[in-house]
Amino acid sequence: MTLIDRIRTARATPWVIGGALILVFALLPVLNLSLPGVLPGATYTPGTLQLLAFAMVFATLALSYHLLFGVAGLLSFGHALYFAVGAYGLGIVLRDTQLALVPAMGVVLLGAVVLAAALGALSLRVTGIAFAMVTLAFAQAGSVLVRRNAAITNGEEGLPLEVANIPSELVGVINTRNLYWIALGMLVVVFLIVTWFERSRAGHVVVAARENDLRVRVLGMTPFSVRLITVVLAGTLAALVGMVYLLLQSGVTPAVTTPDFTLTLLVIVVLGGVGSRWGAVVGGLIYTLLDQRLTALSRSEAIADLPDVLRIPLSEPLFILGTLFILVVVLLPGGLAGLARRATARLARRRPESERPLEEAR
Amino acid sequence: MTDQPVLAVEHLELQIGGARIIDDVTLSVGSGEMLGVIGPNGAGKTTLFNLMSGIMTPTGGRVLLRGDDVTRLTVQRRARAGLGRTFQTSSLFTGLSALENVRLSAQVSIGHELSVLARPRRGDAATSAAEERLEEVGLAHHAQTMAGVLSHGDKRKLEIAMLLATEPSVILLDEPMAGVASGDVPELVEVIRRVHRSGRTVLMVEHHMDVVLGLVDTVAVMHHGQVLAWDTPQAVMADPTVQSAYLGESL
Amino acid sequence: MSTVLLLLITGLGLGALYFLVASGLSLIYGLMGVLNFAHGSFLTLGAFLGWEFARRMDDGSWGTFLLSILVGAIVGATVAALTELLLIRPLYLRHIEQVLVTVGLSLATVALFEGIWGVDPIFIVGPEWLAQTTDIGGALIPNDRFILIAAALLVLLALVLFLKFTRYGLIIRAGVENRAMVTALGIDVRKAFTLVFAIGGAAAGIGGVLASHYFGYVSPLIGGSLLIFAFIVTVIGGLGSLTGAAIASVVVAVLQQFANFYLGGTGDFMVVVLLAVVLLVRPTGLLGSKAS
Amino acid sequence: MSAPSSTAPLLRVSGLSALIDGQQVVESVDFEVPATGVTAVLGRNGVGKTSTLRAIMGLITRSGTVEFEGERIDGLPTYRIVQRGVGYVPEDREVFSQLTVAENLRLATRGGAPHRDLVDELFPDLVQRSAQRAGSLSGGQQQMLSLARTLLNDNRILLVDEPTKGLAPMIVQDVAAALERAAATTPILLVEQNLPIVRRLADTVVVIEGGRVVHTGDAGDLLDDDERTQRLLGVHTTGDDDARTDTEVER
Amino acid sequence: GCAPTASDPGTDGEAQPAVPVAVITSETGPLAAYGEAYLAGFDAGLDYATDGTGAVDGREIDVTVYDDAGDTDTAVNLARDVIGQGVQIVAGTVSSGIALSLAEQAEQNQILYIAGPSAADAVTGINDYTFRSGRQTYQDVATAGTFIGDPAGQKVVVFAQDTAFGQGNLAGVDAVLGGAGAEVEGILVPEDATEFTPFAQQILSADADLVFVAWAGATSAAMWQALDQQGVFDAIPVVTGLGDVATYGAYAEASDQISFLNHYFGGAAGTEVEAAMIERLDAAGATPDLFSPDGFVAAQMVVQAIREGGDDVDGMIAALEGWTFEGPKGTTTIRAEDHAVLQPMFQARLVEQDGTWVPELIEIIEADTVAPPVVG
Ligand SMILES: Nc1ncnc2c1ncn2[C@@H]1O[C@H](COP(=O)(O)OP(=O)(O)OP(=O)(O)O)[C@@H](O)[C@H]1O
Ligand SMILES: Nc1ncnc2c1ncn2[C@@H]1O[C@H](COP(=O)(O)OP(=O)(O)OP(=O)(O)O)[C@@H](O)[C@H]1O
Ligand SMILES: [Mg+2]
Ligand SMILES: [Mg+2]
Repeated sequence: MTLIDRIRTARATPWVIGGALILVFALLPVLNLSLPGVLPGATYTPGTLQLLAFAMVFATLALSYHLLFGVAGLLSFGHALYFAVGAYGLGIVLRDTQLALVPAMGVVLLGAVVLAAALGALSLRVTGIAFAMVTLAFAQAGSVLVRRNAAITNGEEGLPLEVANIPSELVGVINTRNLYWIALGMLVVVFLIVTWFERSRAGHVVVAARENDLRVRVLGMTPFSVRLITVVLAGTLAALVGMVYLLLQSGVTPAVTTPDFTLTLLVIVVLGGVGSRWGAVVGGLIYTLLDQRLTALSRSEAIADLPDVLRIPLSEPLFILGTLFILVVVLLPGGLAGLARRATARLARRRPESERPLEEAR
Repeated sequence: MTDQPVLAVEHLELQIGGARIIDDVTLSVGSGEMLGVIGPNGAGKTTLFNLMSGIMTPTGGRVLLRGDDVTRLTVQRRARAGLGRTFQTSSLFTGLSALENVRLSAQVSIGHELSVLARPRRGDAATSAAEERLEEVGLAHHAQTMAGVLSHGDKRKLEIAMLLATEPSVILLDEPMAGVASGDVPELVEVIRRVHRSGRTVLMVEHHMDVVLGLVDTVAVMHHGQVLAWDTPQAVMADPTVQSAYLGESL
Repeated sequence: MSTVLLLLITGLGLGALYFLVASGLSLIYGLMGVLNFAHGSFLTLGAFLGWEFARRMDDGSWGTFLLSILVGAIVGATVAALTELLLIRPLYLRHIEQVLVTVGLSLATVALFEGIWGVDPIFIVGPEWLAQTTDIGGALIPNDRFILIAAALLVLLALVLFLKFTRYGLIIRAGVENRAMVTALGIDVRKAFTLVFAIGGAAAGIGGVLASHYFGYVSPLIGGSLLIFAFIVTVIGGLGSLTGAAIASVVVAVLQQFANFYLGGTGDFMVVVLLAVVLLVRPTGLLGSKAS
Repeated sequence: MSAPSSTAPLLRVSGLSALIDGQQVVESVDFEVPATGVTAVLGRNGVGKTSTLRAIMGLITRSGTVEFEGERIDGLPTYRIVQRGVGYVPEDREVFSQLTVAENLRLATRGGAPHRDLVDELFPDLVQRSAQRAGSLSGGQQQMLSLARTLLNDNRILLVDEPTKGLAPMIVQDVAAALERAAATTPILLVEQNLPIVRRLADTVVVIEGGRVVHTGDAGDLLDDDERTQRLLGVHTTGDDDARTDTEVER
Repeated sequence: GCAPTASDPGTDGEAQPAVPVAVITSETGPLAAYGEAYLAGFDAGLDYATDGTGAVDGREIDVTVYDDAGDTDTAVNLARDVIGQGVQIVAGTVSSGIALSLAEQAEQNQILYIAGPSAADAVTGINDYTFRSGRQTYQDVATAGTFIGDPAGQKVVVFAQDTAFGQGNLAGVDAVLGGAGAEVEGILVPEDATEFTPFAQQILSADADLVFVAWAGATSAAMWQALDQQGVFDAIPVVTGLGDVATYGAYAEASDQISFLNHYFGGAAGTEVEAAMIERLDAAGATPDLFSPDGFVAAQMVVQAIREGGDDVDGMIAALEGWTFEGPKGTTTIRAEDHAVLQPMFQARLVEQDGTWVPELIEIIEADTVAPPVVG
């Protein structure tokens, strides 16, 4: 099924489901639901809301990475840089100026656009693994700058959020639900932006350029420009996410500037299914919840009593996460989105081959 | 050969590592004319097209499009100036459907193709133009098939549909008939003829001699990077050098 | 100018270490197109098992030292071959996924090593001579640097000979481009792939044991810390070019030494800048031929 | 149905089906290749000719039985099938573009190179270009290399997919002659759109449509029967269609 | 008091409810070993301070341990979770970065936070709600200064990694010894450097009277070897901080040529409280180590806060500010102005015993001698 048809018909159902989900999520802070083992407490408790908001921040960040990797086919090892620009940028502006939150965010976003445009223009001179390495280099340089310039960034110890110019509704554990709603709102808005972009003409061209760069040029279009648009959009969105992250966590540390951080995004996007927006979101939520909750699991009695061969691996959260990831990659091509697609396909009898949506044909 | 050539190359030269792939080639095509380029394998026909369309840069000489020197212009600039081409080995967006392939091409001729705000819709100009083109080359039934999984012959047809959708004024066709089922050849010949008659300038590389002879106004014969002969089909076919260099002994 | 000499020779030693890590990576990446993130884990495991072996023998003898290197090589080759068989092979044709699987493997294995051996570095000793120094033009050069340089040269030589005098290099280069077609020429390409992985793993294992002596400890993070430089070296040297990787190793290490010493500890930064410049000026790297 | 032959067929295909990404592209195909001569597989674009060959080679997942010299080979991996003497020339050339011409040939050599002379004689162009990267060869030169890779070895049967596509008329004659020569000792299963070549080489034809065999029989019988050819292949073999598709090289 | 949530039960008339205490620290991750020592110390301290009852004035202390895995985000999420559940006392964490984030949470939400072995000077005086239970970098540095007698006119080289920790140490030395008239020069090595030979040369050419090495992490073995190989020990006296038991092997050949300043090692203090701590640690199968006192003191502070402050955070703060008590290291004071923990420090050396290196006390440095200046 082509993009156009998809817009019209087949995707109506997901939108309805999506709307319903948003509603449910928006209502969580006023509901008393529990999911023992997954969530630390009932849904109205700050701890749970905090965790969910944190997961949504990552889901949104994964969405912005999806633009690069899933849509434009650009393997970037440096996306963390833009996230860090958002988080650190806002932290520094709030600390060093008297700007209120919203204007401060505006300033930082502008900075992110400029930086993404400049670095994007440079790194897009190369493609493929070379692009990955250049972005890695830029991000690594950013990481070094953050760690070395302690006077500005507070170095290793991380930059705390200066709350003086922030509305008091966004400060403190009692107000977690407000931050939760902000995170949810951001997720929805970014999802819509990403969707719109993918379906815009430019979005189609960037996919085409991923498939066959020369062909795009022979048709009279410039892959460079459209890739640059994508890189800037993805970078700006990542900076936005970084700012909300700063508010939520009341601070930021150099850990978010490392290539490992970008690698996490890659893992999330693949977990969810490369090319799938829903996959990126669900992957982001699941990964973060696992990441945060597995630690609790690995400390549990059940595992402590196991014999060494089982206990040692199982008490390492990263081991479980890594193994899980490997299993998904090897056994579930297309990630969670692929799984869901196969499941629905099985339900609705076999869909004809020609109806494969654009994204999965890679 | 008409007074104002639409596309011309002058003393074109390409050297790669000492080898002269294109050696002092001068050719031109007048408006609405159709030029056939023939020659043995490796004569430099595809390379000539690559130089004309900007995929390769010559080491000497000029490429003129409607009198303007475009030798240093990028591929996309030349394409925007109306120069369209197909590839000898099909070059498609393999992960997109056939319709999507053509629609992207149509988008270019319609404009705003890099717009972030505009979204393609069913029934918009680009889409209906694309559907028409697929119909024209006989691929309508494969509109939703991924281009990458089309059979070889169908890919050739899709190449042509994409080319037509960009509404070029000068067309370079590199072996459009290679791999097309013999039963479908007449139909495609008809498509090319129609395109030509609509006033477009066409250059065509083709090894199917009767296709060439049935269509073109002039024939250029290339050999070892040089133009061996450049004349009417009748004259060229009668030329004994052409016979020995290209056609071989007939049955 | 003994400081310059010291910087140069120790830089050469560090470069040798980078090359030992990068050689296997470059081999696998250059031939198979798989950027092996788990390479650091191969190295770490080689280091740990080499140490486990050495501490069970009479610590400190040359025999033990050499045998522990052999153990490292065997361990590296074995895990690499297993990785190829179990994880890479099923993902035939899915390059990105192959890379991702190695990312997952590196996450999981580092955690596993931490579970088994703990997170703290374990300090080790080798033959007495390694900890001593040799005076070269007034610069006291630690002896283990000579071992590193010798080992790197041997590995480079062995790999170059392997590629030159066997058909495997050819098979794999062709196989990466079009695996099905290689089989259609009557060649079992899978065996060749496993072999290359094993060889890359063996190089990593050797690198691991030597790295542990260079650093003076083994720890689960030892491989990861070297991996990023190995990546950089591989890319600067040019995709798939072993000689390129060797040259790049030395360039990177020496640059790093000098910048660290004379330019206020900007070694890493300069390396990153070098990478960016090389890629922008010459995207295929110093000796790389094919564009990616 | 099959061609009269005293000996048992060398290759017997029965109930062969192939599924690509859930789509049936070959449906229960049956035919036999006798121990001598050329069997041509014909059909329009996208009917499944290439897929049939690939299914026999084990390059796509298939079901049904394929017997070669009386033994089943449908469970074997591709390289085993080739090692038994089944030579394959793919449709899209599939030369290793990063390797040089010499390396391509070296890679293809199985146990010495029994027919190096034949290849050198047939394609002198390749000898001359042995150090050139295959990716920079012209389309036709790549096609030669692809053929050469297979002709180099001793084979018991050849599966050849559109060998003359993209070749200049003169080389087409040479290749046809080479195949004719080879067929004297090694039977050939040939996919070809160039009907004059088919007429010259083939003894038996298998016509495929929609993934199924719709006709099997003597080659001459089919090509002489204008009405049947028109129905099965969409071509007039006689008459004066203005594209004169079948008289390409006969003059 | 400022109860953070509406659902806080407050004080009902019924039997005294348990007091929830959250300990957030690394049980996994790169600093897991520190976390382990801290927790063992905490258990011992709680047992000691409550006389084995685990209760204060009949109120149960309900301690829950959370693993931050060395990750700031995880720690903040956990903190907000427990604060949301009404916990008013949070203790722990071994990394300075995490401690600063938790301090921020403590202030935003007005709860009591007692930082663990995170040495950053910045924790001291950061806000009213944050305390610490261990020593800070300044105290380390000041202890190093005690090795050179009168600093005036002497040249001191600080050899450190170019990190917050290293820079903090350099700044500290400059303040302590530079202030006392010494000439202080820093040789800062990039954090990720792996080759230290040239830097060892640099130390030699600096021609100093004392080298103070501030080093953390796995590269220390290679660093010490480089100093040894280049002959630094023969030329200049070297002082550094003695780390936890696991690092005793890192100095190898150089061990007996280095003078160590020390926060704590098993048996250093010789006090009664220390004996009580070691007894309890032994019983629990743990070894006394560098950060055992940090956990122990944290538990003592928790008990004091609850005993005097009840459920009121301000009351707890008041109970701790200016509190002087006997800790495992000796008499310990929590300075009211900035919550710096004034405590004795130690000079030590490593001696070989049965093939391994063990620390031996040289001298106890009084708390006042090494007291940091008041912040703010
Ligand atoms: N790097 C190179 N070194 C040497 N020769 C080269 C190089 N690149 C291309 N060539 C040669 O240039 C010639 C021109 O090839 P081109 O593709 O233009 O031929 P063509 O006329 O289109 O042939 P065909 O009909 O087979 O498609 C070929 O002989 C090719 O081998
Ligand atoms: N990977 C694939 N997925 C789905 N369909 C495929 C795939 N590959 C081929 N097909 C379909 O299988 C059919 C048969 O293709 P095949 O290449 O065998 O045709 P052919 O007879 O060789 O045609 P041609 O004469 O054009 O070469 C085509 O309709 C094609 O679209
Ligand atoms: Mg050509
Ligand atoms: Mg075919």
